[in-house]
Amino acid sequence: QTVLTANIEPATTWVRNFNPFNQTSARQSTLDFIYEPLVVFNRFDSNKPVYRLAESFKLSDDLKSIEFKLRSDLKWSDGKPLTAADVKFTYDYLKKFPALDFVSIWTFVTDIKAVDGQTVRFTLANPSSLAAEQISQLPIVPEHVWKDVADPVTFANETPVGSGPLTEVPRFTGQTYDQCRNPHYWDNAHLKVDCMRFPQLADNNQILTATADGTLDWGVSFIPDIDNVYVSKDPAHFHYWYSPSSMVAFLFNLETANENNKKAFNDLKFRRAVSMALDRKTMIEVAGYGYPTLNEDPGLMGELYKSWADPSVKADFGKFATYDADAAKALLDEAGYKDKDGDGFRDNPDGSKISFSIIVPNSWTDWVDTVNIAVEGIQAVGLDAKIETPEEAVWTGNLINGTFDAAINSLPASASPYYPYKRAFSASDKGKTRFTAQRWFNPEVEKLVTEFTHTADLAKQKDAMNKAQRIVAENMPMIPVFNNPNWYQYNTKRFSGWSTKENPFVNPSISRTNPARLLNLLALEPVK
Amino acid sequence: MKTLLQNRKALVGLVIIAFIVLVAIAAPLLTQYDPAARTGRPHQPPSLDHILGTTRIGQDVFARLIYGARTSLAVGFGAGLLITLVGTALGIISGYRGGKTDEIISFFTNMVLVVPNLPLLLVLAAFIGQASPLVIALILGATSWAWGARVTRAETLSVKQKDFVKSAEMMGEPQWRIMTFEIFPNVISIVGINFIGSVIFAIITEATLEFLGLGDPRAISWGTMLYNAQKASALSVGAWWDILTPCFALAFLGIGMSLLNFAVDEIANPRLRTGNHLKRWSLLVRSGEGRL
Amino acid sequence: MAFLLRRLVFYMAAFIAAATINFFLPRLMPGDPVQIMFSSAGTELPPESLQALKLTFGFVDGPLWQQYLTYLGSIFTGDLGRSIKYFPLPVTSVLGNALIWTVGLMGTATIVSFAIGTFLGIVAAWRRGSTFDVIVSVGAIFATSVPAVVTSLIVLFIFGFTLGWFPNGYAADPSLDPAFSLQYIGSLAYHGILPMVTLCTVLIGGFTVTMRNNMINLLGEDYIVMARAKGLSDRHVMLWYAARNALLPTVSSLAIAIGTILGGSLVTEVVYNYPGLGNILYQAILARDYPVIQGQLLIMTATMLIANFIVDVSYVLLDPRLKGA
Amino acid sequence: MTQPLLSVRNLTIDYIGEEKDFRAVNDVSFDVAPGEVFGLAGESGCGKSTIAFAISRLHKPPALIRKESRILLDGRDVLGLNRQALSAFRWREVAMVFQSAMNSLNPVLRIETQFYDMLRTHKGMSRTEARERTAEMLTLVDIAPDRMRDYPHQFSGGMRQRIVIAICMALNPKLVVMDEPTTALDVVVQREILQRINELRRSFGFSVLFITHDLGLMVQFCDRIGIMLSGQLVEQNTAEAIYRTPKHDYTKKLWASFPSLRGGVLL
Amino acid sequence: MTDAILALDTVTKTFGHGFGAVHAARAISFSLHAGRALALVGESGSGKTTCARMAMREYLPTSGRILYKGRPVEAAKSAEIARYRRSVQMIFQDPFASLNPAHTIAHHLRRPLKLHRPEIKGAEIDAAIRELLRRVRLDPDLVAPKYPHELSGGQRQRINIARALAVKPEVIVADEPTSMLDVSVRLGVLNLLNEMKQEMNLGLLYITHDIATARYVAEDIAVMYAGQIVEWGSVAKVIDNPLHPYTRLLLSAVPDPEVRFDDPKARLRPDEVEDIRRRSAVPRDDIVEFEQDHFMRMI
Ligand SMILES: Nc1ncnc2c1ncn2[C@@H]1O[C@H](COP(=O)(O)OP(=O)(O)OP(=O)(O)O)[C@@H](O)[C@H]1O
Ligand SMILES: Nc1ncnc2c1ncn2[C@@H]1O[C@H](COP(=O)(O)OP(=O)(O)OP(=O)(O)O)[C@@H](O)[C@H]1O
Ligand SMILES: [Mg+2]
Ligand SMILES: [Mg+2]
Ligand code: NI
Repeated sequence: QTVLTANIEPATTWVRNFNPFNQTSARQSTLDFIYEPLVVFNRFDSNKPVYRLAESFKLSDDLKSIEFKLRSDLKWSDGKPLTAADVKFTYDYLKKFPALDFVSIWTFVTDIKAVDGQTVRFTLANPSSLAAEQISQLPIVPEHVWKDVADPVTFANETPVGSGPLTEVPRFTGQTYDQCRNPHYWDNAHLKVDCMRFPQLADNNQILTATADGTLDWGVSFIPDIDNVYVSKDPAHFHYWYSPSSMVAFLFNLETANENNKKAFNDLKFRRAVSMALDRKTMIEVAGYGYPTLNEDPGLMGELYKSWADPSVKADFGKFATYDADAAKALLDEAGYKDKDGDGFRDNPDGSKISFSIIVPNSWTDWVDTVNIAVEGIQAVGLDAKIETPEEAVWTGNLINGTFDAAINSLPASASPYYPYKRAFSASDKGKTRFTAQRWFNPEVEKLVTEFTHTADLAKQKDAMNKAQRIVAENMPMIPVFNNPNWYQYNTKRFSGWSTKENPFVNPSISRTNPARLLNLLALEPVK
Repeated sequence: MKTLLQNRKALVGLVIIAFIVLVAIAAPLLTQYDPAARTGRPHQPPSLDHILGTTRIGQDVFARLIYGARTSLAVGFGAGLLITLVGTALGIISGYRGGKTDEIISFFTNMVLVVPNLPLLLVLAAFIGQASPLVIALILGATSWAWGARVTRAETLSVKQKDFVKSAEMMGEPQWRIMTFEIFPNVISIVGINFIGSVIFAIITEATLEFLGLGDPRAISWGTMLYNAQKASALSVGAWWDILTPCFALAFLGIGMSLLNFAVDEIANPRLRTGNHLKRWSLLVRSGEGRL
Repeated sequence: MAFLLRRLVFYMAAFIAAATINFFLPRLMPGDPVQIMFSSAGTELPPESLQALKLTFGFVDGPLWQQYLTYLGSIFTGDLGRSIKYFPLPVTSVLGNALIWTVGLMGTATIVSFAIGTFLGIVAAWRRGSTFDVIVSVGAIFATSVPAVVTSLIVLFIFGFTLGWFPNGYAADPSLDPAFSLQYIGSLAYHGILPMVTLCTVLIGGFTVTMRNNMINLLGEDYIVMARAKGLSDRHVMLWYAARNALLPTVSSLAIAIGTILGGSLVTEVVYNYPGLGNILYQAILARDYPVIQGQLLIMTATMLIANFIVDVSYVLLDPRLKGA
Repeated sequence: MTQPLLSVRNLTIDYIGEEKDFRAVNDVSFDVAPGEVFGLAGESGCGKSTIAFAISRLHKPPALIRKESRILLDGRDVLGLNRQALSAFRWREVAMVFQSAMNSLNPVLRIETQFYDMLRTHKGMSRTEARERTAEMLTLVDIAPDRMRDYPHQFSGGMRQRIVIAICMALNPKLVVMDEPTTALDVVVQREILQRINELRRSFGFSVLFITHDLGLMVQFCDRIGIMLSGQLVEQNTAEAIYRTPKHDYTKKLWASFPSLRGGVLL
Repeated sequence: MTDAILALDTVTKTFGHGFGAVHAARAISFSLHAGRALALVGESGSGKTTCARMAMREYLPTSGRILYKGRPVEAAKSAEIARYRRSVQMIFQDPFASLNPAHTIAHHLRRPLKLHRPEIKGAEIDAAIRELLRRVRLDPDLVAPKYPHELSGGQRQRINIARALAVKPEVIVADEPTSMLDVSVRLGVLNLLNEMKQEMNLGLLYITHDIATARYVAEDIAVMYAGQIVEWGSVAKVIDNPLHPYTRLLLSAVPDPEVRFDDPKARLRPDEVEDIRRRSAVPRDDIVEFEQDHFMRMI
């Protein structure tokens, strides 16, 4: 029996909860490993679909409906067949219990039909080229089990019946649990790992110990000074690869209640100057241990979506997203931001005072450090910036409600820049999520973003994206600084076949936001 | 004061505290570094440039240590004063007035005593959010007076029985005068012990709250030093200077305060004293000068 | 009896008061628990399902008094709701699991340090002024003055990291199943040693000092002199006359010490990642897990109250002077 | 005079201080004959209790009995006894009633137990034997034996004092030291107790070293009296002589400070 | 005899109620006259202090009246209470506990002057303090700046007396003022009290369990037992010719160097003692006047 040990989430104790719809406290190994997606899109390979439960899908030409065809030999882990009826059941179920619908799929689809035993057809609310991706995010659950669950929101699904590779849980304690091979898994031929073991690791110290002594094969943790603390312990086998992930950016609340600050924030030159005052490299080196990836793209593409980036945008506006304190000062001088009252800080051209705090959650130390470095830079160009460290919940609330001046924020990584653009610049989301915190909306951008989904033609999509990123870069609503790393450590002592920097065939992060982790697992083989 | 200086424990304790206070006051003279600024490479071991090394983001540990002493001392003494003030006032009032007043105050005192303090503080600090050292001092003052109130009350009860209080009452002295001029001077040693104990408690608790991440991470104090060091896994990455420095500082200050505490205890209760005379005694016995 | 009855009434009142504070505190907390719950889970939920979830979790703003009454009712039925962080575990089982560890760790540490501390205090007081006394007194000063955080970090640094003798986490080897086997119990002990040593170091000084002071105060009593004059052996006088009587006030200080012990064990558990109540509370606070926080404070208060009551009872049992009262 | 039971020679006791020593007893010598009641009188702080403690070797640091001191009981050198001998010597040879006998019973032990531990130590008695002896002794001091299972706080001050006396008598000691045994009691009770001691003394024949500052009482009770003044024994004589013909000025002054029941001051 | 300054009129004090009630004082009546001392004697717990405290208005009687110059003080208004407070002063038993260790002697004397003698101002206060100290035979220069612990017991008791005198009282209640003092200084304090009584025409309530000193300072005596006054009258008559068995018992137990214990005459019989105690404790309200100025409660 081959057992692969992985660290998937920090926890003080494991709670046996495999409810795939529960996004807060279900074990993170539930999706993908127990409930296999219909299709996995490989972001590291041009977002190509890798067919899992579905053997194909077909988007109608008008992009208004999509049909998935399931594999014919699918079985649930208890041996019962998995059919289109289960898919339909699942979606109907989500409609009945909206709290389970963690991607709001029912605002996206309007109807589902089981065409035959193997085929389901979704009717979409609006034409969308991204239908397959959207729909594949949700797990499919067995009707014969779930139809009897009285309250699926509080249901812990302790002995899951699933469709994925690892559905059996032979051992579960507060400190460790194993998830083992599904005897009825359709793709068992490719699966070389019999079990995955998840030890409970509560904090950095424990994770470090488990990582450094080689207990872990696959890790998702932040490890300080990794070359020293980890790799050097066994350079032949211990590796890591930090590819870019979610984007971290500073932003100003363009609708802040502070009138003086608001004047400055709404001035593009001011935003550009602040952006140029940010020493991004130091942030990465010092606050981020060198792990993050520099992001100097005012169009927000960065390394993560580099295939979508329009080089001309970077050429035109890139300098505004690059550290250059002198240029920042010059720009501020030029725009009339001078110290009028002699307090050592620049004021608005009309003489009113500018003074703002950048909010950052108090327990996110690397961000706190990042903001500290930002504040140093901003103060160095003569602006009165401070750091404020509220509780995480308060920070989130402030971002949502717009009760702040400036902040550091992040946009999660996705398959294409469509998602961050959609989330950050949809006027309808204002006051609902923290991604619209800057409160910068542009009808043109929104139109282009919608256009993006209305075509399946890559060239057209690119075109829309090019236009959108130019507008964003020009206006600089967000000031990107870096992309967080995809945390990924791997140990080649017991397993080979990992996705690596040299052979980046798939996003290897084991975190649950990455369905492609399934592909990495299937690629692994025990070392003889 | 004289008795205090004659007591060796007190002397050592005072010297320690005076040393820390001096260092805190003279902080700007002792280091050229800004405790908040990055002044070096991250996690540099101690060297001539940075005598206690640097933190995770390159701040000078020594600068943080000596500036942090200010916070620790201020919170310790501020909260200690507050705790003592509230505790003493309530203790004397409830002990002296007796009756309904006593019942009500005692009820609250006992209530506060049976609610576990640190967990409560933790929750309070979390609810207040980003508790600055000042806020920590305030909530400490608000929640930790009960022990002092209880012992002061007990002591007041016994002082109250003394004839000089009776005599003042018969003399027609107003109550507030009896409490402040007749009773207070006679419970002063309890108040002293309470004060020093509260200071120790406040210093430790502030550090603990901050260590647990419930303080303001920007504050420069020993607690946040611990917190940041722990967050940066200083132990695991071998940056011992980052974490051991505030540890030892806290222990040092704690020992100083404790010594003082014990000394005051001994002064208040002469039976506890083990002075020089016992040494002289054993010397005499050993030299055959006498016996028991 | 009347005395105990009065105490009992007080404890009931105190409990209800604590429960009330407990109810109102989280409601004053800034930040939306559902929000933090999801942001800490690393997921960004669409606003629509967020609303639906809020409803399911019962985060609706009914009239406060109504919520309060329901809450009081639920306390007495022992239903403390479900944890958010460890959803869908009921709070009682989250705390129940942790309680075992805390009681194990804290209980043992308390007993051990009480026994050792008391013993040291007795002997130090008996041999007042001797080298032993000096060493014990100074040691006690050191032990009491160093914060639990510092002690645990230093102990962890030395024995966990530098020397690597002991594990720096867990309550037992995760690969073992809980069982009454020698191996499992051995593993428990092995993992418990560092937190235990830390806790003991933190606690022992206090017990020593209390006992020593009580003893010294007692040694001046006439009945001790009389016992010596009766020709009783030193040991008999020390244990049956001095120590036995000095233990009474020490026992009452134990009740108050429970608060300190809870605090100390909280820190220790956090530093050593021991899965006890303290750690759970800490995590719950970070995750804004209201139900757990509330349940936790309630349990801790109840523990304190029960401890106090036990002390009251034992006081009455131990001191014949109180029996008639 | 026959050979004295207790012979105190050049007793000098210091309390060692931080810098200076305090001489509490200064070169005191006196004898107590078998069966005799010897009284020590003097003002508070003159060193009476210090002498009493020295006889049973009960002092603790910082008290220091200077090397020239001798205490002989029945010819045996008390100051030379080793720990075991001392343990056996205490109570069996010299028993003691303390200044505040009210507090000299352990409040948390039953009366019975406080008899028993002593009887077991000295006589190796079993519980039942000890109980018998306890009953016997309690009867002797007019306390119902069935109260031996009570705790000290259940008795009045006078009764407690009598219990202590009963404990004293239990081993038939040769000498009973009584350090102001009745100061805290009122006259009637005081009289009852002393009377009882007097009777017991007659029947058992032990000697008594009696300490008080009530000279009148002392003359009533003692055979011989020593007057102490700040650590020194300034006069010793028969009770009669001390009363009728005091020699030392201090003794006279003491007498002068007692108002008489019959009006005016004595003398 | 002059009119009484202060009189207790069938005063009763009960502590607690129901089963555990303590009847500390039962139908107590006595009066204090200017220039005369009344000694209250009795064994410990007989209720002497309780009577004193009622006289001081520290306790309010359960029943009965306290008359000040013929008028009941229970219902008195606060101004009158203040006047009453001033005219009745107390000297405590324990000279060590009755002075606040935190204040100087001068302070102890200054407070009553400031509170009750507003006519004395500024520098006059110091003069008054010196005068008071001289009155009680203490050297003002030496004593005034000292703290209580620097004085001997006898000196302290003198300070107490001085303090009581400071407000120019009419009555002084002294609760065992010498029982904590060394024999050698006792008499000095008693003499002082005697002198003050005569010089300032004070009424003195002298509480003691030492009958001999009662005779020394008092003109009248009341013997208390179990909360009742069992016998009272002029000191000489009561002591020389005791009637009540309890008084006799008390007198016979007083140490008397003339009578040795071995003397069978002196012997108290325990059973008799018990019997007297038992009988004397029974509450009775029939009183006989045996001779002029000599009363006894029937038994
Ligand atoms: N432990 C001690 N340390 C120092 N001095 C002491 C100690 N015990 C007693 N003394 C001093 O020794 C002297 C004699 O004390 P002792 O108790 O023998 O007096 P006493 O004659 O028994 O007085 P009293 O009548 O008050 O009992 C006193 O002046 C006292 O202050
Ligand atoms: N505050 C009180 N509460 C309850 N009982 C009291 C109180 N004060 C006195 N007593 C009781 O009343 C009785 C009389 O007490 P009191 O103090 O008047 O006696 P005393 O004659 O002054 O005795 P002593 O000579 O010991 O001072 C005693 O039984 C005492 O226990
Ligand atoms: Mg004595
Ligand atoms: Mg009295
Ligand atoms: Ni009862």
